Amino acid sequence: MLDVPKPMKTDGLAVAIEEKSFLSANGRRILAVSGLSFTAQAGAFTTLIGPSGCGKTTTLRLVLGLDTDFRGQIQRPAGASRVAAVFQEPRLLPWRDVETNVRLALPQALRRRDLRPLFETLGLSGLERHFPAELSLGLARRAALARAFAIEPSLLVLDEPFVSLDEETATRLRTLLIDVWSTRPTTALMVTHNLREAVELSDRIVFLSERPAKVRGMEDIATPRADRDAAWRARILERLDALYPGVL
Amino acid sequence: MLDVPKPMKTDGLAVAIEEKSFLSANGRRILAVSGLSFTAQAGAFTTLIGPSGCGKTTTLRLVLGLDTDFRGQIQRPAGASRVAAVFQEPRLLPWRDVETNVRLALPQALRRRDLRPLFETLGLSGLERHFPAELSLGLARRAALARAFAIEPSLLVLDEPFVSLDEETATRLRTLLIDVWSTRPTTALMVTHNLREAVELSDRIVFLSERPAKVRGMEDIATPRADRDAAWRARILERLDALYPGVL
Amino acid sequence: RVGVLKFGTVNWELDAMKRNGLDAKHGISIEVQPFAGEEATAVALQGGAVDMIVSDWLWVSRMRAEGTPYVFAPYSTSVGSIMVPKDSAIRSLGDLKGKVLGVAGGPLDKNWLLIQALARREAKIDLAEEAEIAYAAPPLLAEKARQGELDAVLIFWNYAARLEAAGFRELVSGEEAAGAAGASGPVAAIGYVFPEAWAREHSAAVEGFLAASRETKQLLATSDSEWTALAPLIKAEDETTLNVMRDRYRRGIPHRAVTEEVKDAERLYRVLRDIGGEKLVGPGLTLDSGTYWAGLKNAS
Amino acid sequence: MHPDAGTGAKGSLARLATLVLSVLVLLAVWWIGADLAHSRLVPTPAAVLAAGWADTRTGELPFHLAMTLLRVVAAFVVAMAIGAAIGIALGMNRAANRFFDPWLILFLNIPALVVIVLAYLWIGLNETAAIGAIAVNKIPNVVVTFREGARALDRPLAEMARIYRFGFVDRLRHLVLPQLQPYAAAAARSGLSLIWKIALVVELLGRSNGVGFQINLYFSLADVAAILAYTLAFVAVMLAIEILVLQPLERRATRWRGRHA
Amino acid sequence: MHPDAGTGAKGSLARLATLVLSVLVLLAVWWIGADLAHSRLVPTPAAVLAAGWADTRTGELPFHLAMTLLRVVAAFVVAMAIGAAIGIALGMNRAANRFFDPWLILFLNIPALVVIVLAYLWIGLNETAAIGAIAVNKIPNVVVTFREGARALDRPLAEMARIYRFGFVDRLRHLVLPQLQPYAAAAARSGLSLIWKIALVVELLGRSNGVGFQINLYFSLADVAAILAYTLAFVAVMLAIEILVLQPLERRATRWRGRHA
Ligand SMILES: Nc1ncnc2c1ncn2[C@@H]1O[C@H](COP(=O)(O)OP(=O)(O)OP(=O)(O)O)[C@@H](O)[C@H]1O
Ligand SMILES: Nc1ncnc2c1ncn2[C@@H]1O[C@H](COP(=O)(O)OP(=O)(O)OP(=O)(O)O)[C@@H](O)[C@H]1O
Ligand SMILES: [Mg+2]
Ligand SMILES: [Mg+2]
Repeated sequence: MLDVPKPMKTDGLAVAIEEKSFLSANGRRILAVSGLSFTAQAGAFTTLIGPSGCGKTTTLRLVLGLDTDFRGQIQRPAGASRVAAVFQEPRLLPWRDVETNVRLALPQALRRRDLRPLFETLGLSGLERHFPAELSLGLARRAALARAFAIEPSLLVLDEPFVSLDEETATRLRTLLIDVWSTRPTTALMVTHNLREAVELSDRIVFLSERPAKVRGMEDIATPRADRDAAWRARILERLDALYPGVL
Repeated sequence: MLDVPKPMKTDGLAVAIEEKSFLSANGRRILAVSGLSFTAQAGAFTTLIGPSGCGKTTTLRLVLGLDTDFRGQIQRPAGASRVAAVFQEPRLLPWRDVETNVRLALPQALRRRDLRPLFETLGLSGLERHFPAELSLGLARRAALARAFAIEPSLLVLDEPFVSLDEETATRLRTLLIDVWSTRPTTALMVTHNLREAVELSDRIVFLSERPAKVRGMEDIATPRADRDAAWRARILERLDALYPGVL
Repeated sequence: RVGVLKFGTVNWELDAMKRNGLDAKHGISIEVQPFAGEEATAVALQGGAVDMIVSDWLWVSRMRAEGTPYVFAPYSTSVGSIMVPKDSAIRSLGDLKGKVLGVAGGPLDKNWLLIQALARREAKIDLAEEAEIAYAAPPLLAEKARQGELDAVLIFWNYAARLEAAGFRELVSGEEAAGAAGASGPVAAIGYVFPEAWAREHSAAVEGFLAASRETKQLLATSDSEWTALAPLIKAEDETTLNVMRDRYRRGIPHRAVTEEVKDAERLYRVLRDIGGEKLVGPGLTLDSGTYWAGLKNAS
Repeated sequence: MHPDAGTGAKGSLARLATLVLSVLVLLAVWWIGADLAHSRLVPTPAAVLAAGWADTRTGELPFHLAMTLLRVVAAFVVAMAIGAAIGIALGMNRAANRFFDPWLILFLNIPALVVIVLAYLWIGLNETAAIGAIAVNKIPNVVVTFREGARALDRPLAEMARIYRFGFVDRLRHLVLPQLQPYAAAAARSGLSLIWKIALVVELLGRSNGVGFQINLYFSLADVAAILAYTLAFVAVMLAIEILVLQPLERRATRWRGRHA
Repeated sequence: MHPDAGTGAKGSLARLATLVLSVLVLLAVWWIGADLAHSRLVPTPAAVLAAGWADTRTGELPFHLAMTLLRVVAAFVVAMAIGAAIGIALGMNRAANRFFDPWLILFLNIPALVVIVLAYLWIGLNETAAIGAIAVNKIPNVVVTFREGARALDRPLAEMARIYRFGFVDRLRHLVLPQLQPYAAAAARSGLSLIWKIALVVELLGRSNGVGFQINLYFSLADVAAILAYTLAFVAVMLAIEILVLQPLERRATRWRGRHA
């Protein structure tokens, strides 16, 4: 018997997906998510970790409302008027330059804001007038991050945002992410394969099983981010590695 | 004065790029590579590491002969008749299923070979008849790897092949890569941001500078792969971190 | 092989000819190749797909002047007329001033030029300038005339006949205009056209055909029952239309000696050259002397 | 969410229902319009049906329709094959395109009339000339469409094919043609209709059969009902081709876009 | 590697050189062909030039050309605007497309003659009818092309635009239209030529001026040189539009594809 998850009460994000399956073009039905249920506190940073192909992107798409063909319920944060998403690929408009790509995402109120500091931090200065095809993949990903950060979202969804970046750049961007996330009350939901990253950023980590995705375990991290030093990180990584072997 | 690199003698790969620049659509000229020169022994595994946007992909494209508009010389391994490339994006034909995508790359002699063991190891079993749009990004990358491995190349070029994969899968695929690489004499050139990965796989690591890319340093690793255990790895990583801060 | 319009009058004649065995009687066999447009028959003749078509002498003269020797044998004197609704206030060409006049056949239509000459002489008006001219395809003009969008319409005789049956009257006919331009009688405007060389080689067949044609015309001129047999080809809506068509056809049967025809044609040619210019008649200054089929001896 | 988007029996049924509904509404609109106009020139569906039936019983309509269809099909095959080849070549080769562009514009804009007359005069009044003239009229349009498609080809995939040494046939079949599918669909659809329209003119100018020949006859008799009868007979054939050939082909060719596409 | 691919002064010069060369070769081919054929029906370039010059001096050619161009431009604007709107709507909405597909096929295949005659009969023998008839003839083709384009729109980008709440205008301008650019280019190029061809028929059937009117006149006089003179005058205008308007626009619109595209 399937353990049907019940939607939980929260003013944050409540995900309760009974079943999500795809009908592939060759006629096969693929069960991507089955009985996945978790909550994310409003204003908290939640991370999903799971094996490749287990259904993480599918889950994010359901959360974003891009796919409504599933059984279950998703309750989005109250007043999540502005949603930003960093997809697994950059998804920039190839025929518009970097700055236009970012500005187009801005709501009218922010349309004319000064984007230079943001581009500066992301290492995109001087590339504002470039087309996406003229960027390296890492630069394109950063442009996609710029777009998400610029709109000051109340719900921020990130699908492996820091791959294809060197460690130095990635560290800088993680700091920026926490800055953006903490200046305003933002509910963040991120997918990553990098447990170090998850530990550094998250309030809660949700571990997913192989496909069909369901929750394998959940860890809340209460330590303030300022106190998460190298020693603390080594400790917690060790503990998580023991609990969820194979993830590190 | 520019220090013009001289092409070196080797029957492997000798790269000596004096200058590679792009003319962007907005009329600006961008210097991507300037005075980059290194060699890769025939049959050896060479890795490039450098910051995002420094010119790594550009260099690989020059090596592959996809771009011939540069100053300098590139000598490819003698008899490198079969070249395989794993691009930074999967680059699968969206209108052909996974198996067809792989088979199309096979030379006539191999066209009918049994691909099942390969798909099995890559975790693609059962997805042979699926279209790329029905794969997760990680699965699509694995299909691209399958294509490269299947043709038994003599020159193998990999651009960040293991991102978007969970650690467990990535480890399995690295093992597979070393298998494929070692069964036949294959010259491999890989780009990665992951120093751990580089240390585990390479005979030589070439560290690149910020754009325009030039060689910042080069490390040869003589230790046989079988002896590269966790302790060894910790040691060498520490040493490299000291030499090239910011990479780890 | 004769190229004809499927619903043209020529087809009626050939049909009657074959039905009564007149072709066999004169030792010829006819293969009728129907076309949908007049241009098509011209293309067919030039492309050698048919031996004979029906066209006008001006075209023949022009082709001859430009080096393609076709010859002409009169077929019918019927030309177009200006038709106005029966109760129209337009009584003469002069009344057309400021009115909308539909013209079939384009600005270089022979008939239209002659009528312009007539108007200039009689009513002292330049129709092309002082009336509002609408050139358009004949079926469209006929329809527009019925709808009342046009005050008058200059249209080919078969359409004119249908309009007449529908309650229109003739304001001025092409024959009148030709007469005014100096013709001494009804001039055959259209006729059988064929390559001269071919005709010389097959002169017996051409003679036989023309004789058969004359005999058929005779038959159609006298026998009403023949017309009943032709009704499906004519596609007349009703009895009245069929009768008007018949009367008009009979009126158009040429009956003059070919020498007179040539003389009149030469006269008209000069008039046309004056109005239409080289554009219309081609490089020839006068009617090309060989235009009319030399072996022609008009019976009646 | 889109039950009607499925394939298989249920999908076919839904498609059929929509088709019937669509045609019925179209007929209704026409009928009401014709009744309101109340003119011999705007016949009702019934009048058109009667006219069509009259000519079907004499065998004329099927005969002329068949003749026209033969010409349309022959010219279509020729025009698509030649046009696609030239279009792809021009789209992939800048220099050739630059050079031949003025020629293309010339051929695009030569009036059908001129081509047809010249073809009849040079080749003769025969089927070859007729079909050739139709094809020559259509080829430049096919070229233009395929050229745009070839210009927009995906570069990363082309590079991949180069690295993996795709042969010419594989490249064409698996790389280029699938990308040109929408362009081919556009060229085929508007192509069939354009070819049919040119065929009408070709038949008018020099054939003794075919729908164009008939329509012109009825035009000179101002018989709109008969004209529409012939037109609709052809449209019915096109609709059948669309539903029985083009759409299934297209569904197969675009399966990869996913079922919501 | 591709010095001729550049923009700017050097690129323009190279383009001009190719253009001149292309036209010269075309003329040479024609001249030799005409000399070989040696027929009044295949005039040499000189004969055509003479015919064109004769009518230019009388002012006829410019006048009729201008009349036709006005009609072509007006009909083009109307047809592209309406056709693109309908095409995009159908391409993006499966249900509507399913329903209206038979209608589209009907309108695609109604012979030009029928539309033109009906337009003249209903609206009257005037410009509105003429331009309307041309536009109605062309609209279905534009619809078909844009519909294919809209069907092939990129889904991931559309999702991105949805998440970031692009307004209707932004969505159209920055998301949809750039993707439809090649389809628009194909529709515009073959559109202009198709419209011009229909304009010829429209003018032939019921206008008292325009190139179609003139060509018909010369056709009845079997004056091929004059027909070609009018044709080439129009082709020259189209070539000018192509080089001075379409190509620069296109170069701007496809800059992002990189200079080797
Ligand atoms: N076609 C192009 N036109 C203009 N600039 C380009 C073009 N291609 C690459 N560049 C620029 O060249 C530089 C090097 O790009 P490249 O793709 O080689 O980087 P990379 O080292 O692979 O980076 P990443 O790790 O992010 O993939 C970048 O600054 C990029 O913006
Ligand atoms: N449109 C689709 N049709 C059929 N199957 C699909 C479709 N989209 C996704 N899938 C399948 O659903 C499963 C989950 O895909 P998803 O993209 O959510 O994985 P993921 O967890 O994001 O993996 P990765 O880490 O590789 O990105 C995969 O097995 C994939 O093949
Ligand atoms: Mg994913
Ligand atoms: Mg790169």
